[in-house]
Amino acid sequence: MTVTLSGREVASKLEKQFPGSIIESSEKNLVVRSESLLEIASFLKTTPGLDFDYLTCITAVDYLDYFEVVYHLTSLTHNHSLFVKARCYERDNPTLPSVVSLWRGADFQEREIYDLMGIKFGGHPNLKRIFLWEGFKGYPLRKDYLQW
Amino acid sequence: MVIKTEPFVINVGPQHPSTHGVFRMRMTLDGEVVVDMEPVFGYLHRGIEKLAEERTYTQNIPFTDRLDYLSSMANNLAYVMAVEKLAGISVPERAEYLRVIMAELQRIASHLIAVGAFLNDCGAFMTPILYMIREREKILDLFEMVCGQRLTYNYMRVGGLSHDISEEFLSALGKFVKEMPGFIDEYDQLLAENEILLARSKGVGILPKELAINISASGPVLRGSRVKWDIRKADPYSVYDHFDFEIPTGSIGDCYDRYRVRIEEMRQSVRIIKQAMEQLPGGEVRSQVLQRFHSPVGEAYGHIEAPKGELGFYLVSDGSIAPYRFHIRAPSLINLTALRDMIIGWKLADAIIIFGSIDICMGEVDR
Amino acid sequence: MLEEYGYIGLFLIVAILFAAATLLLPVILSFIRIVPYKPNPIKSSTYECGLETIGKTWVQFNFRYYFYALLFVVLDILVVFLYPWAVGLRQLGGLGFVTILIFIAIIIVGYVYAWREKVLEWK
Amino acid sequence: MEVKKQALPYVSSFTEIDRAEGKAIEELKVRSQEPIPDPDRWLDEELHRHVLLARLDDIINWARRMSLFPVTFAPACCAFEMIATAASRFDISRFGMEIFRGSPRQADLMITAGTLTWKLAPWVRRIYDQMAEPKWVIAMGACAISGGTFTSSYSVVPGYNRIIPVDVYVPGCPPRPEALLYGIRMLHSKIAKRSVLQEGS
Repeated sequence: MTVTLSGREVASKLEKQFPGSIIESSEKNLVVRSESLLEIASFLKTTPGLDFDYLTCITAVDYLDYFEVVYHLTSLTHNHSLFVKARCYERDNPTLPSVVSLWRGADFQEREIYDLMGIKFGGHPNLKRIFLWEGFKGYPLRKDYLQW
Repeated sequence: MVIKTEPFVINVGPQHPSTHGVFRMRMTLDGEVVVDMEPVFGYLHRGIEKLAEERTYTQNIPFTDRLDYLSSMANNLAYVMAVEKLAGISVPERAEYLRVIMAELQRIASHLIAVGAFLNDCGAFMTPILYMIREREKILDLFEMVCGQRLTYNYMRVGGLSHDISEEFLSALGKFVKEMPGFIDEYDQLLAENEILLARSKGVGILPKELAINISASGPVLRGSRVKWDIRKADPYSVYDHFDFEIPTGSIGDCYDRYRVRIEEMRQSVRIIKQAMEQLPGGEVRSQVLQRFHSPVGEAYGHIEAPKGELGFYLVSDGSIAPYRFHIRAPSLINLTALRDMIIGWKLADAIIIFGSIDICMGEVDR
Repeated sequence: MLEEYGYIGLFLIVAILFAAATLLLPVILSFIRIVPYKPNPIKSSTYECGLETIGKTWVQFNFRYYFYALLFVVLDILVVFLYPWAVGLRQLGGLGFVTILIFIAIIIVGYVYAWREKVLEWK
Repeated sequence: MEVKKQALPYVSSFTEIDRAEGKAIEELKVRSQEPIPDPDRWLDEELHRHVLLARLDDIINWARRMSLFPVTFAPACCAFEMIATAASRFDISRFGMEIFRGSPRQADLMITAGTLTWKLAPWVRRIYDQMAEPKWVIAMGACAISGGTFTSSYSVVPGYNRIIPVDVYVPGCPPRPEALLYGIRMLHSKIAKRSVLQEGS
C-alpha cells in the first residue's frame, strides 16, 4: 500500500535542514518556497530515510492569483509518496527552478507546463513548446486565455 | 583510409508506417547509424485538459476513452477512480469485480496490438499482427456485448458501471478465458525461439535500471529493466488485493525483455480474469450518484496500472460540477524521455524497433 | 540453322515494342485526357513523411552503400544466366550441369571473399 | 554493439526550422476558414452521356474504383477501426484495396482516420498534393467531418474539408468497420458516375 506521507511530518524534517523554506504544511500538502525548491528536492531525493528516487507526476494549476506546481514524488524502495507544491505569484513571467538535473523524467512534463501554462523553468536544457507550434500566441491552459 | 562522410537529417515524420500514429523524430544519420534524434510531439494535441474544464464529471468520461484509444476501459477506470477518491463515493462490490475484469481484458487487447506492432517493425510484416488482431476481435466482441461499442466504450460511471452484464457475457467470457492461454502459448512458441527475432531484439536498445527509474518510466518499459514496480501490487486499488498474480520483470531491459514482459502479463491477466469470474458477487452495479453532482473542494490523484504504464488523473475541484483542473499523467509521454538515449549509436532499423518496443499511443502522448 | 536466330530477332522486336508501349501509353492517354496530367510544384517536390526535407540533400554519404549494390549486381547476373540454362536443361544434359556448377563456383569465390572481408557488416 | 554512455539532455538546434513551420501553420490557419466544396458532381445528378463514350467511361471508372489503394494516414482512434477493417475479419481487400501504401505516390485514396490539428494541417495538405491524380478522400469519423467532440478546442481543425476537398463523409466516433465499408461503396458509386472522356478527369 503506497503510504502518502503527511506534509507536517516531512515539513518538520525539512525545517531543521532548511529553516524558513516551508510556507505552509498541513496534513494534505506541503508548500515550499520556490527559491529553495531545488535544495529541498535534492534533499528529498538523497536522504536515506526518504530517498524519493521516482518523480511520478508534475502538474501546474492556475489559481488566478498564483500558479501552483505540484510535484508528486514516490520512493520505489520504501513505497511511500509525497506531494510537494511550489507557488509563483507574478502572472506575466512566472519562473521556477527546473528539477531535470535530479529526475530526467521531468524533461517533457516541464516543457508541457511551459507550453500550456507559461511557467518558465530555469536550468531546463531545451525549454521549447512541446505540443503547440512556435507561432502560437498565449498559453491555452491559463484561466484567462482568450481563444477568440 | 577513412572517407569523410557528412551526417544528414531525416524526418521520420508524422505520416510514417512505423511511428504508431503521428509521432515525428528528427533523426541525424551518419549513413545508417543514428547520431542524434529529437522527438517532435503535438500533431494530435486536441487540448483535452482545456475542454475537460468546461464539462461535468460525467461528461468528461468520453474524453478519457479517446486518450489512449487502445485501452479505453483502463482510462475510464483511472478517471472514475480519481473522481471517486475526490468526491468520496463508494462503489458496490460487483462493480469493482466487473471493473477488474474489463481492465484486464483491455490489458490483453492492448498488449496484443503492442506485441503485434513491435513484430511488424521487426520485419515480420503483417503476419503476427493479423493473428493478434483476430484475437483482439474476440475481446472487442465481449466489450460490444457489454456496452455496445468496439473502441470507445464509455462504460464506467462515477460510482460504478453504466449497466450490468448480460448472461451470455459470462459464458462467452468463460469460453474466451479457456481458449486464450492456448493462443498466447502458440504465439510464444512461434516467436520466443525465432532466431531472427532474437538476433534483432536481444541486447538492442538497453534501458539501464537507474536510467529507467530516473526518467520515471512505468509499465512494461520499467519492468523490462528489472524494476519490480506494479501499481496493482504496490498500491492495490479496487479489489486487486483479492487475487494472486505475479509481476513479470525482464533481465537487462532490452527490446526482447519488454516483449517477454508483455507476453507474461497477458498470461497473468487471464489468471486474474479467471479468479475474478469465480468470486463475482451479486448485487447492483451502481451506487446512487447524481448526474451533475457537486464534488467537495479539494484535489485528488488517482492512478492505475494501465497497459502502457502508470496512468494517473490529478483532479482539482472548486466545489462546482466541473473539475477546476483535469491533468493526465500520460505514461507514454514519460516513457519516451529516454528514447534519445536508447536510440543514439544504433542503426536506423534498430531505432525503429526500439521505438516500437516502448509501445506508445499518440492520443495519450499529445492529449 | 538460321531460323533459330530469327526467333531471337522476333524476341528482340517484341521486347522493344513492349517497352515502348508501356512508356508511351500514359503519354498518349494524357493527350486524349483519360490520364489526368496536373503538375504542380508541391507534387514534384520530394516526399519525406509529409514534410519539407531539412538541410542539403547532396551530401557525401557513406561508401558502404555501393558494396551492397555491387554484390547485388554480381548475384543478379548469376540469376540472369540461370534462367535460359534452366529452360534448356533437358537438351544440355550432364555437361550443361557441370558447366553451370563451375560458373556458380567462380561467383561464390567472390562472394566468400567479400563475406570474409566483412564488407556487408556496417561498421 | 556496446551501450552508449548516457547522453546529455538534448539542446535543440532546429529552432529556426520550428519557427518556419509555425509560420506556415499560422498562414494556413488564416487561409482555410471556409470549407472546400466537393470537387465532383454529387450522386443523384442525371448526366447526358454520349452512348459510345459512356461505355468507355464505364470501363475506365470500373478499373479505377475496383483498385483504390489507400495511403496509410492514421492520426487517432479511427486508425484502429481502419486497421480492423483492413484486418482479416472485415476484409477490405475484397474491394481491391489490397494494401495500405506508405507513400502518397502509390496511393489514390486518402482515408483520413483521426482528428486533424492545426499543427498537422499543412503537412496533410502537402501529402494530398503529392498524391497522384485521380485521387479521392474519405473523411472517416466525426472529428474528420466537423472536429467532432473536440471542435471547440484551440488546436483542432473543424473538419478536413477546410484543408483538402473531401468526397465521402463517414460519420461515427469511431465509425464501425461496416460503416467504413459502406462509405467505400458510396465512393465506388460516386466514381462510377464520373464521365472521364467528356470533361476530363
